[in-house]
Amino acid sequence: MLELATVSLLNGIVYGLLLFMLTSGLTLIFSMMGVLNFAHASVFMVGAYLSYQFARWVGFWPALVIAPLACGLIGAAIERYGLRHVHKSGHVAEILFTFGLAYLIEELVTMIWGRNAVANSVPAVIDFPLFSLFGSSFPAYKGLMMAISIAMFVFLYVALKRTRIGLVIQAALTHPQMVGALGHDVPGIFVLVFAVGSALAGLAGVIGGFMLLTQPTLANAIGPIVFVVVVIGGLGSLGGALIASMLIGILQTFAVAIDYSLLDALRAAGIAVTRASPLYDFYSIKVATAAPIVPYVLLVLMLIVRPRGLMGKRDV
Amino acid sequence: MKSVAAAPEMTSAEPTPSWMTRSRTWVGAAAILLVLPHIPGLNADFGRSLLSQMGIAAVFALSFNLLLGQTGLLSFGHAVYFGLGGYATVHLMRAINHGLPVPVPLAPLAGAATGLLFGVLFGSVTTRRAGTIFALITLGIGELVYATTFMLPSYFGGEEGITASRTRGPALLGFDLGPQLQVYYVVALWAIIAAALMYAFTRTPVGRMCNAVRDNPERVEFVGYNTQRVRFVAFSAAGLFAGLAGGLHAINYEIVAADSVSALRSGTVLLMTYIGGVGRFIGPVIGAAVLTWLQASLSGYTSAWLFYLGLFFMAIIVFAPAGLAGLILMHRPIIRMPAFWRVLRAYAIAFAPALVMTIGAIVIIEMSYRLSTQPELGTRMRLFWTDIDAATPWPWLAAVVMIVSGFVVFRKTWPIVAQAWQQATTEASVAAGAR
Amino acid sequence: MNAMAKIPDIEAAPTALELCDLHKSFGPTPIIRGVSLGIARGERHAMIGPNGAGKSTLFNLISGRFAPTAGSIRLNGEQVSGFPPYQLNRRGLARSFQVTNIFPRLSVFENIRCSVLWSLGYRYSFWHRVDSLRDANAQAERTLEQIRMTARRDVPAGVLTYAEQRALEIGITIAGNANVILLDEPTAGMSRREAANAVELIRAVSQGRTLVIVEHDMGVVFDLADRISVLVYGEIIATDTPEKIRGNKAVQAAYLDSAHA
Amino acid sequence: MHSIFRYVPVVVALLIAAPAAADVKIAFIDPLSGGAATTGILAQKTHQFYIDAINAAGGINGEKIELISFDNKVNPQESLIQLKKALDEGARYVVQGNGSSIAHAITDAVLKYNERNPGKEVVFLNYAAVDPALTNEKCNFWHFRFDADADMKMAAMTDVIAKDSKVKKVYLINQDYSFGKAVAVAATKMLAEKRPDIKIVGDELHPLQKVQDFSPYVAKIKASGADTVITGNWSNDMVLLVKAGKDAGLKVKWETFYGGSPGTVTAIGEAGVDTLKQVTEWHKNATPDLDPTVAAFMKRYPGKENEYAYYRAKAMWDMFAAAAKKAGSNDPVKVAKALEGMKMPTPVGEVEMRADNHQLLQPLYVSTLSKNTKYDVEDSGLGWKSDAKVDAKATALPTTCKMQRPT
Repeated sequence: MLELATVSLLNGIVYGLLLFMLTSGLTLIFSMMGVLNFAHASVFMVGAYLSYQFARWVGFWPALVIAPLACGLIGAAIERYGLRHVHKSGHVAEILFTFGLAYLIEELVTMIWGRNAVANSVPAVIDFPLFSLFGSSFPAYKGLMMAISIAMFVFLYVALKRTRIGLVIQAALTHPQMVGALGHDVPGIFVLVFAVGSALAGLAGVIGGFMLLTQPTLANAIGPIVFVVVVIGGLGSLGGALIASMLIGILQTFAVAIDYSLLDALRAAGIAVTRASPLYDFYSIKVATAAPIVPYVLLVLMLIVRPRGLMGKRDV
Repeated sequence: MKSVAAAPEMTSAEPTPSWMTRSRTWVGAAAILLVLPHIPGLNADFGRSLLSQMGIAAVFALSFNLLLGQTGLLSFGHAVYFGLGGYATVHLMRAINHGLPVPVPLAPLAGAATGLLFGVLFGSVTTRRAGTIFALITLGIGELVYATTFMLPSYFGGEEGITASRTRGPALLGFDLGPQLQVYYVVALWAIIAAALMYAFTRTPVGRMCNAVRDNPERVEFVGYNTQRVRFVAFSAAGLFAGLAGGLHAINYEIVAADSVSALRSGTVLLMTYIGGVGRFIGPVIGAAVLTWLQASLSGYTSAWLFYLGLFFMAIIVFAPAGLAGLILMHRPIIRMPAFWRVLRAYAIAFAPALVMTIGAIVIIEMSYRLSTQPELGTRMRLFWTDIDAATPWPWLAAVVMIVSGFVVFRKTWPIVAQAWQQATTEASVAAGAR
Repeated sequence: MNAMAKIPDIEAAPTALELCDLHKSFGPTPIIRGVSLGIARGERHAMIGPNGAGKSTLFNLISGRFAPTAGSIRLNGEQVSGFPPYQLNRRGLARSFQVTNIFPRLSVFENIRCSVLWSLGYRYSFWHRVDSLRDANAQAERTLEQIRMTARRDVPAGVLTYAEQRALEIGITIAGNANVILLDEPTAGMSRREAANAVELIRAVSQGRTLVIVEHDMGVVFDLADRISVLVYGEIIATDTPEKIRGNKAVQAAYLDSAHA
Repeated sequence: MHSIFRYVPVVVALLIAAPAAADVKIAFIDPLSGGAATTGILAQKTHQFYIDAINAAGGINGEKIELISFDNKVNPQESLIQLKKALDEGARYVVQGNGSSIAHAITDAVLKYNERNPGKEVVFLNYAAVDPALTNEKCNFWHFRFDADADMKMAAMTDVIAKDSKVKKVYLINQDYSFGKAVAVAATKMLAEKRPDIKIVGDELHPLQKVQDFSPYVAKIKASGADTVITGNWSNDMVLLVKAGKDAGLKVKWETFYGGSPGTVTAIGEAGVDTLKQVTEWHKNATPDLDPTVAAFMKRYPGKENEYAYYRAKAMWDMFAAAAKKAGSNDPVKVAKALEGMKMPTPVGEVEMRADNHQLLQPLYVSTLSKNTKYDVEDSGLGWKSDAKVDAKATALPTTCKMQRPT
């Protein structure tokens, strides 16, 4: 039991950090620009594909740098030539623009790499067990993933709270005219923010691509969970995103280990439930079975108890 | 000082037409619905089935627009109410098949009731927030419901869904719903009733307050209304009509499966509504018809149809945020002006280079798709009645030349269009002044 | 058709609005530091003070936009502190905003009509046709006449001129027949002539109601107000008739200190 | 110069296929766009390949077959629309396989259509939808299945497991929907019958295509001490499970249904070598040499996206042509009657279309992903190696079908 608990905790932390990695760029863009980038998961997917492609051409380590940079450039282009022109039509139009973009990116990826998953396997340099815990090995690439995820948090935290440019960016969100009047290039700052957010998504894609499947449906597969994390954490809050990621990662992992259902609870309470009872299906769902929908349940509960999310400040 | 010239999409405060005009519009719509399935091309099973599907989609999209266009709420999970309404209806139909004495054409009422029930239930949670968070919550609830349909197979029937027969039940006025034509008329009747009710809803006090909440929720609080409550009422109403659409879906297909609550369907209704135009009541209907048709037919021509659809959607967002309805209706003030013909002529002039540009783009997209997804079919293909070989640089070069030259000429035509428009609007304002 | 009959019975209450030791802090920063004030029914009361004195915050507390940190607010004798804005509005309090706050995509007429619906008891009705509501339409038309915008009836509010939008702002505020009206800098940004028109409008519409106004233009203030309160650093340093305020040393000192006219 | 001749058969086939008089229209309704299109497009090519062969040999009863394709986007509703379109265009045969949900929708719609339109009956040829219900409680005369159903595959899989004395503890992990649950129930029942000493140490269900990280499940499998995992998972749920197992160093045998579905071997790669098993009616190394039609297919459709997978399509079209010949007519009712009980020899052994429930009986292979096989899949260097073969007759299971035939 202790073994399973320890391994589960480790798995939960790994999954939580993966989620954080996925959401960090999204949180950055939202907190700075107030734009919910629906295409974020798609940029993540592009990162996975680009790293696969570059790794084949120039090797893994260069790809780890080039792919995120390329995603950053793509992000900058999206902001400069697309989003900026939609901005005047309001937030709904912005969300819809990124929503449409997600559609297009999926098809573009299909056009370039085909419909099947590509063989984006873990490169040999990081494909070894880092250590062993109760007989379960822990692969090195997951260790790298954890390190990058934590590095992302530190980078964002320092960049936003401790540097001049970060303070200027935050001011640009609330008082664009004022910041503009002070001689800062506000549109330029927005391009930069979008580029950095996209580069973070791309970086997440490089590593996440190993854990998930690099195929055109990747963005759809992870999109919803990413958005759930940011809502639970409080949209735009970096700390909230981290806490929510870890919370979901650990809760979900431990839920998998629980083989009991409501049925057991009812029976333990002396209530007779048979197959003929209404909602028998519902009672007999084991917690483990429902584990992957834990985040969604958490989302609804959070809204009832604390509608602005864990660390949410602004009412958006 | 703000500009006095209104952008066309700004005037979404559609003036209420007179009683005569209104009743003429509705009678006209009903007449069109009556003859549509007899028009050559639509008078076979497939055509009628497509029309039925359009009608269902139109009700669904109109209900979505109660949220998006009327109340300013962007939902990514509207299919939940559609699907749950569909399940309720198909279960009622099963009961009818087993002897419950209710005519099948009334079964969608069960869908409407279920849609309302869940609209009230989930609405009480989701409408606590607005804007971006609201959008994300609806997304989450959609995922939750979708996952649940697989977990509770006794009600949702798992992956194969729930089937029922629409013909086994008491016939209403001699209709047994066997032929698609009868199904179409049931759909059309419900669709026009639902559209009229939704139109009426936008003209009630709470409907007006929905518009006010969309425009400025903060101010609404200072004229006595609780914005959450207004959103909640709109959400419940939207749930009701979505459920009705789901009920019609159940009658039309005699099967309801998990895909009916899926995120894909929620996304589709969003595309339909937005492409049609959120600012006009008729917008979602246009969007539903166009997208249903594209989905059913475009996919028969090219496997890249999703890509074209995405491009179309993006083009609407960037260039025509008022949607197709907005594009069409912005011509209304000038249609009787002498200069309208100049506008049409300018359109024709602009159309030619735009077409060249579009063909160039299509050639490139089709060749890329062929090379990446169907390499075995070889590089030779037939596009626009021309044999080309994607392995040679010529078609690519030609396509690029078409795009670039088309674009250059196209840009040159913009002033012509603008000038014609200018003249027409001047005439229109002079005419308005004379009146 | 007597719309006045809809106004709650206010005879029972001694004062229209009563603030008692009101406090508001944002984080550690106190903005309102113990404001007490009673405003009689039918009084026109002006609130003046240097920039940053907390006038807008005080308005936001009274109108329910923010909840006070401490203290109480009584509206027509009823304890209402912490109530949301819509509850206050239903109890007869309406306000305008310093930054124009209208429904831009609705027509001028719809803007006004939306503001009368609740006060006439239509609530969340989906069984009335809004165009057939004679009382609502009549009251909206009457308000349009009062603010002299009948000619602009069907124009979307978002395309009105600035002065027109300011007039509409006041129209929305008064349309619901609230008996306590708060106006936040109604003449801000207007030309002298427009401001004079606005003052006439305010004088007309505040007839028989309680008016609280924040205003920078001293001409307007002294012209309109029965009594004036001077707010400095979150505290009221004086409340009196215009003549006495003019001669008040403390007020003059406060205004000289902050170099504000 | 020889490279030109390589194209000769293709060109000839294309020329012959160019339908001068396409008389028998067959509607192919499967996903041709979007995420699920891989399998749909592959199946489309396979069917076209065999139909071209029939047409090249003179067609059926002097008439040519034309395959008309409809994109259903793996959506039941869209499938029914496309079905109506197909019927309007004069198709009397429908071919579909991707997704049991679609198959249920189509078989139900076909049954209703045939009831309501006597004389215009339609026959449904199902080449891949494996829900047992289709040939049991939901069976009807118009539906023929050419793939072994889930229970038959499970029977074959458990037969092989039963013979392996090293198997002591089995863990079941499946997707939480009707098919996954059916797999779990069948495995439990059959293992109890065949090897009562095997302990089922876990019976897990997880939501369909919602799990991104299977590590927690792998931890649980590990903790249970299982040596074998049985799973009906497909697509992401299958690949991610096996990959997570490899990451954690889990040493088990993966007994799967869909370990060999298109793209899976590419995605799993080395992680599956010697541990990943599948149950299929065929694999490249099932016979010592490649079936000549498979070799011809590979020549006509090169590339890893076109990895040949639907061997049962060969049996399906051979039987279809034979049935039409036997009936002496291309009328669906007559062809359907001729198909009932039909037997046909194939390179892997004799196959038979059961008359009582319209389920094809064909040999099944249990195979393991291995290195150094004669023929690899998807250019991965890995191929399938047979563990065991179950003869066609032995795959038959009792049916609850009460077939109602048209008079």
